[in-house]
Order: sequence, then structure tokens, then C-alpha cells
Amino acid sequence: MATDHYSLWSVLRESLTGHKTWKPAWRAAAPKPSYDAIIVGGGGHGLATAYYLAKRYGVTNVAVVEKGWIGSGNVGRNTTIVRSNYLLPGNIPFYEASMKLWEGLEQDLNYNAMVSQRGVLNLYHSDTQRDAYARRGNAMRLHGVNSELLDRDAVRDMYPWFNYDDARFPIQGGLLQKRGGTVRHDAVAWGYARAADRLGVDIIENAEVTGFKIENGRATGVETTRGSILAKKIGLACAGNSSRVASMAGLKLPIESHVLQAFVSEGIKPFIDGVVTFGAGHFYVSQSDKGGLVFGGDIDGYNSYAQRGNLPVVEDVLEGGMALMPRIGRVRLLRSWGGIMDMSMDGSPIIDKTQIDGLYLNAGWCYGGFKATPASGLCFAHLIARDEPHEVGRAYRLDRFRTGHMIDEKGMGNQPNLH
Amino acid sequence: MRINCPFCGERSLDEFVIQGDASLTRPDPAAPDAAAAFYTYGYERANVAGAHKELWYHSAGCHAWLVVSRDTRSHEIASVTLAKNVALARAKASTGGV
Amino acid sequence: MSNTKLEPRSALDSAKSASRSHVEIKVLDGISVVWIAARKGQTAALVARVNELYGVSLTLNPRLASSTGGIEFLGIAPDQWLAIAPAKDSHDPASKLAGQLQGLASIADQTDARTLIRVSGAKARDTLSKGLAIDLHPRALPEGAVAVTHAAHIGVILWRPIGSDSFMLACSRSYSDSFWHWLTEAAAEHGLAVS
Amino acid sequence: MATPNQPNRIANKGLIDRRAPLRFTFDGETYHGFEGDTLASALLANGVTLTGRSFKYHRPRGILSAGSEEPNALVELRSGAHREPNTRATMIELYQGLEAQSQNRWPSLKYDLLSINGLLSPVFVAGFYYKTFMWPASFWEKLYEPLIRRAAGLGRAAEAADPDTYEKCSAFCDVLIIGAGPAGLSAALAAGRSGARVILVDENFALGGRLLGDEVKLDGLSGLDWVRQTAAELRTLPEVRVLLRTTLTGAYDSGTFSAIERVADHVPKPAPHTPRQRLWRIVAQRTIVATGATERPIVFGNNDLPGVMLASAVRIYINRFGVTPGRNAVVFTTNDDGARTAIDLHAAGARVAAIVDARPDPSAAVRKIAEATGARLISGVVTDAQGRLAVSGARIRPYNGSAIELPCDLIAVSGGFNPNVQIATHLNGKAKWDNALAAFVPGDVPKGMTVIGAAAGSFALSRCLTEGARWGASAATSTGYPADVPYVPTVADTGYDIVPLWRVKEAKHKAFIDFQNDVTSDDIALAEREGYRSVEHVKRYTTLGMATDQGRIGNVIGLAILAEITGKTISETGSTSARPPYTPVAMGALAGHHRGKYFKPTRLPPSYDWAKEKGAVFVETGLWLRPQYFPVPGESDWLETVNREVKTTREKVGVCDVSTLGKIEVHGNDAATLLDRVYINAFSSLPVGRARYGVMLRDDGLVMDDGTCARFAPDRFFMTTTTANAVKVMQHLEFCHQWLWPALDAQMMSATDQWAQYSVAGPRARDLLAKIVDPPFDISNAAFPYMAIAELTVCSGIKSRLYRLSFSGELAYEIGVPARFGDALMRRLMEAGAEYGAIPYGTEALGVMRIEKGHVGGNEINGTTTAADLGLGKMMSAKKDYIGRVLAGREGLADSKRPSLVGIRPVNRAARLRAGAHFLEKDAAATAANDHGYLTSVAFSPMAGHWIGLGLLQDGPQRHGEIIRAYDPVRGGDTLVEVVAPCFIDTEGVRLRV
Repeated sequence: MATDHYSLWSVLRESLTGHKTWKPAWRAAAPKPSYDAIIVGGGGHGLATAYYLAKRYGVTNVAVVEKGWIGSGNVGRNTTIVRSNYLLPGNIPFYEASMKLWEGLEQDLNYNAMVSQRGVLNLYHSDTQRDAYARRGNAMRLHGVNSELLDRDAVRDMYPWFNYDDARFPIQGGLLQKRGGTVRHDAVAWGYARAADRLGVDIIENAEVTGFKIENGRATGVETTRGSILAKKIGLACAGNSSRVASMAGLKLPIESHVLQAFVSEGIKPFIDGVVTFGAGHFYVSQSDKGGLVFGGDIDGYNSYAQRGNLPVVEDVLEGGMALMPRIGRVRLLRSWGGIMDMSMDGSPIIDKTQIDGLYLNAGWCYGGFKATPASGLCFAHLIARDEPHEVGRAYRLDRFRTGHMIDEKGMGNQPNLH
Repeated sequence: MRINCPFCGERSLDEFVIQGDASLTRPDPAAPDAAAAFYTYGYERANVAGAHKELWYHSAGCHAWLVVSRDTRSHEIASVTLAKNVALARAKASTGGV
Repeated sequence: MSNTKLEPRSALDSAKSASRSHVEIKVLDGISVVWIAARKGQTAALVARVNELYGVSLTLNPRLASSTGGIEFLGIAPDQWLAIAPAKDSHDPASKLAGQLQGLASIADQTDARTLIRVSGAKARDTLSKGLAIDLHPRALPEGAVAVTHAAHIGVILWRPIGSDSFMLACSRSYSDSFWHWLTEAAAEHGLAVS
Repeated sequence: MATPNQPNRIANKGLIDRRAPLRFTFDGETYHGFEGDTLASALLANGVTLTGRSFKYHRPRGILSAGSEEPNALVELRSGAHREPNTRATMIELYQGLEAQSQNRWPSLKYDLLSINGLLSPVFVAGFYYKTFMWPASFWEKLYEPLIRRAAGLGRAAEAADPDTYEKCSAFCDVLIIGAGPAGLSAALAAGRSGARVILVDENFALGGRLLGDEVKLDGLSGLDWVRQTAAELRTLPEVRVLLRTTLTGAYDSGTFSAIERVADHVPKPAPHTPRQRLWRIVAQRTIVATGATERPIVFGNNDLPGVMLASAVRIYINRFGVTPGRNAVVFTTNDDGARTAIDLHAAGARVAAIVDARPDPSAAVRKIAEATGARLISGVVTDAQGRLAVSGARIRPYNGSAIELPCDLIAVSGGFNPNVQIATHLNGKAKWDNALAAFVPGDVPKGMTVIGAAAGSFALSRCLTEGARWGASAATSTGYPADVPYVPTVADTGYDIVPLWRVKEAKHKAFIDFQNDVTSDDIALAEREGYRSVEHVKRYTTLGMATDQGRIGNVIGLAILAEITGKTISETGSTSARPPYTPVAMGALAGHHRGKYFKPTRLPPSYDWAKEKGAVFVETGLWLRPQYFPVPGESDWLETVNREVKTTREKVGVCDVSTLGKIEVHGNDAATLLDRVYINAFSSLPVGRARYGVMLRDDGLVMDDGTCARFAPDRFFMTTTTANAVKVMQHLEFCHQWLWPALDAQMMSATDQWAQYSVAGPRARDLLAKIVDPPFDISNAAFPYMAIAELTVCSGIKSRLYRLSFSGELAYEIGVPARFGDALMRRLMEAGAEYGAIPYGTEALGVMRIEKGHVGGNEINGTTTAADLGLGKMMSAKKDYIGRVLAGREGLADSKRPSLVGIRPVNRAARLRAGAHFLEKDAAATAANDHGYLTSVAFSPMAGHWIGLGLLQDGPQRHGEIIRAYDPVRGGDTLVEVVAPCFIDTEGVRLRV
């Protein structure tokens, strides 16, 4: 008679009895000897993959193995932004599919992840930037994704307190995606975990993968710190550590690991409604429902597996922040943290089979992974269940670098730290 | 993080630009397998968690390219040498390349 | 018409110098800057040649060697130096050095590429530490030391002339305005009067 | 004995300057304090105990601590553009006229309507939001979230730009000492005497740390006198720098630290030319962390009521500030140190109703204290504090007997001390649990760092002093300054002897762990029941430790309670590792000088002053500020101006400052070989005295940059790059030379700033230059043809470089002179050109003319185009290797169907084109599947009399003459355009060769 379904009424009922009978969000599952599919990595993408495998493809005999606690990777350490304002045909349909899944996520999962579509605004500061955003906005429209190109006055109406008059690079306007916004990051991991658990998925924490069982070119299981587990199919969803884990299967990936820092301020009365990215510096910001300014900038730039960064980028980010919104000078930075990014060679992800049968790869998310969580899970589940790419994810091939079909939004080439 | 430039001395991270894995060498463009070799050179990365040899450019300093041995888990730097000297030594070792 | 001469103009014509007790900042004109880079395998020969011509031996590290003729040779990079020479209208150090060091070094005139600024006074170090992220303490940067670095996002070459407690700074000409703004703002706390 | 109108001030006690009274206001009420007060001590002196409201339940809160860990007493300091939200009253130094307001309450602090949330607390438990507000979906943005956001946040940010300034400073030292308490001071003496460079930082405005708050004797000296004496000696050591009001906020790699100095927060306004705050970047060879320890409360009912205060804070208010926080106190402790508070209270004339010792059997020390202070000693626990807006009593459960209630106005509580290990864990180090101390102590600390004193769990004063002396000396010695371990004064240590108690289970009322975020022990239990078992899950689910105190009050308690609930040890349950900043940091301080116009430096071209005189409109291009166009009276808009500039240039002559182009001297016997390898076309074949257009690829086969390269001598080239890529190209050349081909004899130096370079273009360009160049130089077409270059003199002996290059398609030259002559040359060119109708033109006209000629620019060289895409495929030499050649051969890049360069003109000549419009086939639907490319650059061509453009179109070269759509929905554009060759004027290139 434990309470399982979430609603205001169940909360009120529980409140009368001291909330004593809530069913745990997910079981503390122990590994079974074998599964139809194992997902390596209990982050947002891994948990979403397990959920969609069970929900959409009927594959319920699934385990998610996580080396620590679920959501301990980038899903728990990002700036919570969701959007689909991409430029290239390989990307837009995928991120738009993700937006659509976000829009129905809470009802689907019965978990409030606070998906909040308060708008994402990219500022431009020159005619060239304006035309580049026009090109992007038009590309979005061609894919049926709404976008609006705003001029300076329209931006000023939305954010009258930006620095318009004393700016080194004056704001000329912005590209707005009204459907973009933010999502409570931890809740995404927990919501998927809970929903997957209810469909029979085993979520196995504190089980670090230490190796793969590979028999004549086919992956048949994983070795973990909680014993070896057999599986018909194995999916890697451990962005940040993709290269490390893949190397245990003898794979070398077109990926480097880099650290991205993010920041949150003390809670202050909300004055930033949507998400804003500064076009003349490395700075983007939103304000959480607790009142903290959540912001970030560029990656540190050097290869790193340490979940922390260095001072120059902190200064660079805050210089951007003060240049755009000088009223935050006396607001205090509360906390900073670092996440390890799978920086791919063209700034776009990989969802594909590998040279090893039964071993599937979901990697290379750079710092775009959070917003992609639902579609990434769906496409990866599709690939694992059907052995063919989902239509919105078919551009994310592993061999695209070999064939010269890069998906390079920024045009930075094979220099991962520039994407 | 601070890098000890062999010419300028120890300087802060923000004076440098990183290029990446220094264990890669530009393949022979004339070789029959050049296409495959250049793909590997251009795109595949060991991306090690641990001791990593990498190329840095002292952009705000003496403009020297450096080979830095750094641990990607601790950011601890074991050694820094002028890339030119490393390259010359390597060329001497294998008198190949253009 | 082509027989009337062109008037030279420094990047900081507006703000020549500013001074007050604790820190003095002065823009220096009429000084030639010449880039010298040893040709491959010629470093030793170059050092010898310069030695016989100017009586100083080029340093292979970031230090300066100052000749009797008042020319300073700054080590700015491996096998590269800047010659800082008081320019007299009559002669052109760049061409002169190009001739003298033919075959041993590549030479290019940098006189116009740099704005030279001298910072001195009791608070010079405190002022500079607001932008330069290098150790300016005499233990780390003694007289004769040279440093290629940046300050307030602007590239700068710094050196400590022999026999003086001042700092010499050379920043790129096109950045001079921004550099001057930062420098004077940094010095204001120490009583600098900005003209 | 109280000072008039400061009822709680104790006569002749404390370090305040009673001759310097100060006036301040809190919530509009005027009060008085003294120099040396904090806002907190002054409020307490005035009997103000209600200072704030909690975040979630809006419960009344008072002053809990006397330091930077304060979770409750947060105020808005100052007003208007200076308003500073969430400022800890315990860290605010009182100054004349200080204004502070309470926050997060309405209508007033006493009567806060949202305290209704407290009644709803059974519903508002941890995870509440995750379970509710899901239906209907659209209500989230419309209704639920706006309500939540209205309640969000504590203080309010200022509404205007921060009027104060900030700056950044770098400092280097042999030994950095963090914390100027007994351990830090003793270390500073030991290290400083050696002559090593020492930096001592402390977040407080006075040296001494706990010595300011505790009554102790060192060799008979009072703690304060010892601090004075030590400070005096430190002042005599030239290499010792003491930074007060300076918080060490972060530890980074290679001995780098960030610290924030509050330069002017303790005065009404900063002195002229001084910043409000200063960011210190400190680089240290060795670091000594002497950050002390933070007392933790005990979780009992209503433990958040104003009047419940940390015991050590009570002593600090009494001894340092001469304020007694209560007149009738109950001391509730788990250790001897807490009990000692009774002594100071008693000495301050307060009554100590009881000492409640939570340990099974109180120590002898406590019994003595009880006797001496006449306090009733109770072995038991305080289960609840009583009172509404302030403590009026304590409900006590003795271990041997039934509950009693004692009236009191102060409950001094000590749950023991947490060493401040944060700095030691910033670099991923984990703290380890010490059972005897019942606290986390530093585990693996970074190289070069030593943690000493209370921060290392050495609570005894004698150990603080000896460890400081020992490690201060060894740190200095290890950096090359041999130091002796100095004499250490003798002190009488007092015991600690803790038996931890985390929570009082019998509590009747809400019992708080994280005060500011209203996290209770029930929330922890609930999170665990719901399967959030990892400590990280618990923190995130309950928001434990996410408040502005950085979890310093509640984290360890929460962890311990979770361990208790799960029946695990604390070590099994988890550890704590902190992230910068140690305490919250004003964002302005991290930006420093770089805001507003000085966010990034500005580069000015040589003709800047002249162009300004001429009324030019400037445009930011990268860091450069370039003349965009030169309006003259009577012109109605920019287009009219640009049209004139283009026409005049094409019909007469125009001059444009192109000094911003990257310029690189490439010298050496192998310079030509190097250039052959970086350009797709050959340069070794370039004769001396000529220039050639070149294209560079990136390693991956896509175009990196283009420009010209001139050969002045067999071993002397002069390269130009695009303005945007100058730095990137220099770096690339150095890479190729130093790393790929170190055997080549080549030397590079940037000459961008050395040369003022002007483009002189138009039919009369030669006539104009003829008046500039010194005889006998012959610039006739025969002697100086297209692509010729020369070193010569102009204007009577100014050394100069002349290049017959044309970007505009006209007869054109680029003339370079040393930059100091740039201003004068521009004036001279205008003078000399007057008779030919010469005009200056800016970047707009430049752009128009290059589009008219179909030259690619930054919009086309965008990092995703190949040489073939840009119509430059034929330049790719087959005779040699060059950077990017092999990978450019990949099928995806060699595909002839790729979008490639075309010219575009509107079918309806009156129609306007806009860059960024996408190409669709004439009758195709506007869908992604039909997207064939886009317009990269557009311009109104005064020569053609209509808009023209360049674009990248699938299979473009094969489609000349085809009519397609330029689709631009974001600007409401949908125009039929004709695909043409990418050149709109003088297709044969006759004009530039005349």
C-alpha cells in the first residue's frame, strides 16, 4: 500500500501520515547474471535509454550500471538549458525531437522536472552575426521550428537593464526561440530512473565497469566491481569517460575529454526571465526557480578528467557577465563546479554501432548533452533494439570523419576544444 | 595551472593555447595508405586519463611551441620541453618525413 | 608636393606623460626597435658577430645585454632578440643591422609596431601588478631581466634597464590607447595625475 | 552598566573604540554602535535579535554565529545602485551612516505573511515540487512557476549598474598563510623571520582569530597583547605582506589561489581611485592552511529561534565586542569548550540558568564551571527552544528525570567544531573522518600545502602555536630560506572531550539542520525512505548545504544523521569536498577592470584620428575599430554614402585604410619551401618583385585563410592575412615551422602594427601616387604592372612599400609606410588626390566592391568550405604536398554536389537581398529537404543599380541562369533570384591591369 503515483493529492494524503509510505523512487537493484541489454552509465542519457527501451521497444530485461550514484555525471552538473536552435540539417531534427519529448516529459514520467519554456535568446552584436543568426533562424523554420530574429529595441523591451549604452560590442539584437528554456537537471535523472524502474529496469549503482567480455568480435558482457554481467547487447552512455570505457574494448574514439565549469550565484529575487547568451563574450545565464543565477562560459580548453577547472576561465566568464549585465556586480557567486565533456572532433555527438558486434556507442556530446537527453535516449534505444539508426539520429555516424561528412556548427574543424 | 616555459619561465595558463596530443606525428603524404593514416592522425585520440604528452603554444609569450607532459587527472605537469627540439630529435631518430 | 616631409606621430600623441610622486609614466619617442632572428644554425656566429660589432654578447635567455653604444639587445624568444636603439634621424638601425648581420640573421624594423612606456617610482611595481601576472619582485625580475607577457589582455614586452629601478614596457601600437587607459587607471590609486 | 541606548553593551570590555560612536539604520530604525563593531554585534548591543526570515518557511531568524558561516542574519546592505543583497551581518563592519534592511519578508520582518508556509510545512517537504504541479502541463509556465518565482530568492539585486570599480592584482610568495589566528600568526612569524616572502591573509578585519574571542594567557600576556606584539614584529619584516579583510576563496592548480580583498566595504564610499574590492591571484610555493574551525549547532526543536546562538559566538560577542547576547542563558553542549561559555557569560554579568551537558556524564571541568558560575548543571538535552519571535525558554530533558522548562533569553549551543578543511579539498582532495574529534579532518592535501591548527583538528591553543612555529619554519626552509623554529609561549590548555550528539530525537518542534534552506532532520529521513540513499542524492533532494553558508553549518550534521538513519558509519556514508568559492564572492570583483567599454581592448588603425576628424562612422571588426563609411553633409542614410564611396572609387579614386590586415615577415633560405607547404598554390616559383594570392587550408582540408604574399628577396617574403585570422595564421606558421618541419631555415615576425597600409584604388590611382612616390621610381604600367611590388621612398625619403594589388577590381595599389607616418600619409593622399576627386572609403564600400568582384571574405571562408566550394579548386597544386591536401580528398569534401560559390541577383531588380536567406528551387515547398544553400554576402551595387549577392548553392556552378528562391522567413523575405557567375563587374579583369 505504498504510495507510488505522484500528484498533489497523494502528497496531501502522505502529509497526514508524515510521508511514511512513499515507494522508493528506484529500487537498490543487485545485478542479475544476464540481461537482454546493459546500459553503461547511469546518467541522463543512460537512464533515458533504459526507459525508452522498456517503454517504446518492449525491452524490459535491462540493467543500467553506474560506477557511482546515478546522475553524478553531467546531468547533475550543467546549466539546465534546453533548446533546439541549431543550424545544420544533421542537428535540428534531433534537437527538435528532444524539445518535443521535453514538452511532454513530466506527464510521461509522472515526475515534475520543472520543464520551463521561458525562451532562449542569443544576442548578436554585428551585421555579420545578425546574418549568421538569420541563416540559423531560417534553417530552423525550414525544419518547422519556430524562431524569431529580434532587433535591438525588441531585445531592450525584454531586458531593459542589459548594457546597451556603454558596451564595447553594442547589442544589435538577438535570435529568440520561445520554446527553449530550462529543466531541473537532477530531476531528469531521477524521473527517468523512477519510470524505468517501474518498467522493470534494474538500476545498479556503485558498479564500475572494469572490462568487456568479447568473444570472436562480439560483446557478450561486462566485468564490473559488482561482478560480471552477461548481456546480448551493451550500450555505452558514459560521456566524459567514453574514451576510457571504450578503450577497455580496444576502441579509439574521435573524442577528447575537457572540463567545462559552471556557476551559480546566491539566491536573489528573480529578474532574468529566460536564458540569454552573450554574443560578444563567453557567457550565458538563466535564473533558477530558487533565485540563483545559473551561468557558464567556455570550456577551460585543456584535456582533463578532473571535475574542476582553473581561474582564467572563471575571470573570463565573469568579465562577460559584467559586460552584459553590470547590475550583477554586487551579487555574489555562490558555487562553481566542473564537468567532464566528451568533446568530439566536429562538435556533434555520436550515436552508432561500433566495430564490435553488440557494442553500441552514445558519446561525444560536447556541452550539448543535457538538452539532448530525451532524444539521445530514444535514438540510442532505437539503435539498440532495432540495429538501425533512428531517423532523427542518423547523421551521428561514427565514420563521418573518415568520409568527410562532419557536422560542424562552428566551423572549427578537428580541434575539439574550439567547439 | 602554470606551465614552466623553457624560455620564459613559469607562466599562468592564460598565456598558452593547447593544441592536443603530442604523440601524433604527421604521416607521410606520399605513402599509399596516406588517406587512412591522415584520418587517424587527424581524428583518433587516445584521450588518456593519466600521463599525457601534449602540444602547447606560448601565444602571449615567446611564441614557442612546447611539449608538455601533464596528468589529465591531477593537472600535474611532469615536464616541459621546446617542441622544436623534440621534433629535431625525432627527425634525427627516424630520418623520414618531409 | 612630395618634397614636404611627413610628420611622424606616436600612437599616444594625446597623452604623452603623466607624473606624480609615487609613480611616473612616460611615453618614449625616438627609439628604434629592431627584430633579430638567427638563421638556422647561425646562432653562435651571430652572437660572435654582434659581440665584435657592439661589444656585447646576446643572451640566450630572457635578459638584456646593453652595449656601450647605448643599444640594448633583449632576448625575447629562442634565437630571437629585439635591439632597442636611440634613433637619430640620420641613420636607420634596422637597415644597418640588416647589412651587418647579412646571412646570420633575419632582420625587421619594429620601431613603429611598438609603443615604449617607462614606469618608475616607488609604486611602479604595485601599479604593474594590477595587470601583469608575472612576479615583478627584484628577486624574480632583477635589473636586466626581460619578460614577454600580457597585461589586461594586451601583449607586452617588459624589461628592467640596467642601473635603474624603472620598468620599460613595449606594447603593440594599435593597442596603445587601451593599454594607456589601463595603466593610468592602475596608477591613479598611487597618486598619478592623468594629463 | 549598559551604555546608554545600547542595553546589551558591557562596560569596559571588547575591542571597540568607545570614543568613535557610529550611527546606522536597520529597517529604517536608527541605532548606534562603535568603531570596531560588526552590524551583528551592534544590533545585539541594541537588543535587536530578529534579523531575518528563512527561505522556505519564512521562519523568524536571528544571529547564529559571529563569522562568515552565518546562515540567518542576511541583510540588504546600502541602497539604490549600491544595494548588496544577502550580506552577512556578522561580516559587515559598522561605518557611519550604514543602511541595512531585512529581506525576504512582507510586509514586515515582524509580520511576514509568507510565514503561512510554516503551517503548510507538512506538505512542503523535500521533493514536494517533483511530485506536484504537473497538470495541466501548460499551467507550469502560466501559473505554478510564476508563483514559485515570486517566492524565490532572498535579497534583491541592485537595479542599476554597479557604480563602484574593481581590480585584479597578482602576487607571488614563497609561503602563503591562510588565516591569522594563533596558528597562522605563529607560522607567519616563523616563516617571515627567515626573509622568505610571506603573504598572510585573513577574512576578518583584525588579526587574532579566536584569540579575540577567548580569554587566554600566553606567557602571562593576554591573547590580545600577544596578537599586538606579533603584529608589530610582522610589520617590521619587509617581505611579509598582511592582507586583512581578505578571503582566500579558491585553490587552483600549481599553487595558484584566488583571494578577495574587501578594500572599501567598511567605509561609506571608496576613496578616490580605489576599488571597492580587489581580486588577488596569489601564486605560492608553499601554503599553510590555518583557517580554524567552525562550531556546529545541535538539532533540537525550534533550534532556529532568535536567541539560539553558537557558544563560541556568544564568547566573541562578549569578549571582542563587549556585548552580551543574553541576560539569562542556558548553555547546551556536547563538549568542555561549549561549557566554558558560561564563564564568560557570568563574567559579563549575565545569569547562567543552566549548563545542559549532553554527554552521558559531565566532565570534572564542567562541574567546576557550573560551581564557579552558579549554573545548574543538567546531564541531559535541550529538546526544544520556546518562544515565538525570540527565545523565551528552554525545554530540557534530564537523563535522570522528567522534562523541565527553564525561562531564558539565550541558548548557547555547542555541537562541537568542524575544522575548516574546504581550501584543502578544492583540488579534489577528500577529508577523512576522525572519530575521537567527531569531525572531518584534512585527508590527502595538495602538494606544497600543509594544514595546521584547528583546521587540522588541533584545537588546543598550545598545538596551534607549536604547529604554526614548526610548519612556518619548515615551509620557509623548503623554499630556500632556512628558518629556526621560534620560541613558543606557554599556555594553559583547556580540554575538549566531545561526545557527539547530532539531533535530539525527543524534539517536539521542527528541528533544523540547514537553517537558511529550512532542511530538517525529517527531510533527511524522508529522502532516505524515498531511495535517495547517496549523500549526494540527499543533498540535492533536500537542498541541504546549498545555501549561502556553503553547508558550513549543516553538511556534517546532515551526513551524520543520514549515517544514523542508515545504520552506517559516517565514513561509509560519505565525505565532504568543497568547491570554490570558500565564501560567496561579489561577481564584479572577478571581472575587475574589464567591463563596459573596457571589456576587451580596442585596436585603432593609424588613420583613426584623421577618420574621426572626418566624421567617419566606425565599426567593430574583431578588436579593431575601423571606419565603416564617411558620411558627408546632405547624405540621408548610410546607403547613399556607401554608394557614393563605391562610385567615386570606381570612377575616380578612393583610399581605404587596410592596415588591419595581418602582416607577417617570413624570412629565411627555406621561407619559400615553408610557404609552398602552407599554401595550396606554389610560392617557390614567385619571382622577386612580385606578389601572389594564396589560400591556406587547415589540417582537415577546409579553408583556413587567404591573402597575398610578396617576395622582396629570395629569402624575404611579406605575407598578408585576413584581419580576423592574423593571430591564427601566425600560430599556424610557427606550428608548421617549429613542430612539423624544424629543419627548415625560416623566421617569422608579425608586422601588422609596423606598417600603415592604404589601398589606393580607381582609375586615377596611378596619377595620385605619382605625386607621392619619390623620383625616379617609375610606376607606369609597364614598369610596375599588376602584382608588382617594390621597396621605395615616398614624400621625400619616407621608406615605403608599394604593392600593385587590387581587391576592388580597379587599378589599385596598396602603399605601406611605417605606422608613425600613417596619419600624415593619409592626409597627404587626400590633399594630393583632391584634384582627381579622391575620397576615403570605409569597410562597407570595401565589402561592396569585393562582392561586385566575387572575392570571397569571412562570410564564405567560414571554416566549413573547401577551396573548391569557393571556386578556388584549380589553385590546388598537384605537384606538391601541402597542409590539408590529403584530408581534402575525402569523399564528403570532394563531392562536386557540395554547395559552391555563385553570384545572385534579384529577378525583380528593385528587390532587396539579405544574407542568411536560404536557397530553394523556384517552385519547391519551404522544407528542409529542399534547402539548397544560402546567401553568404549581399550588397547594393551602385554599378549594377540593384542588390547583388554571393552564395553557396548545391551544384552551383552548373546552375548559372537558373531562377531560385531566396527564402528569409525570419525577416519576412521570399525573393526570386537568378543564379549568375560570382562576378558582377569587369569579368575579364581589364581595369585592374591598365
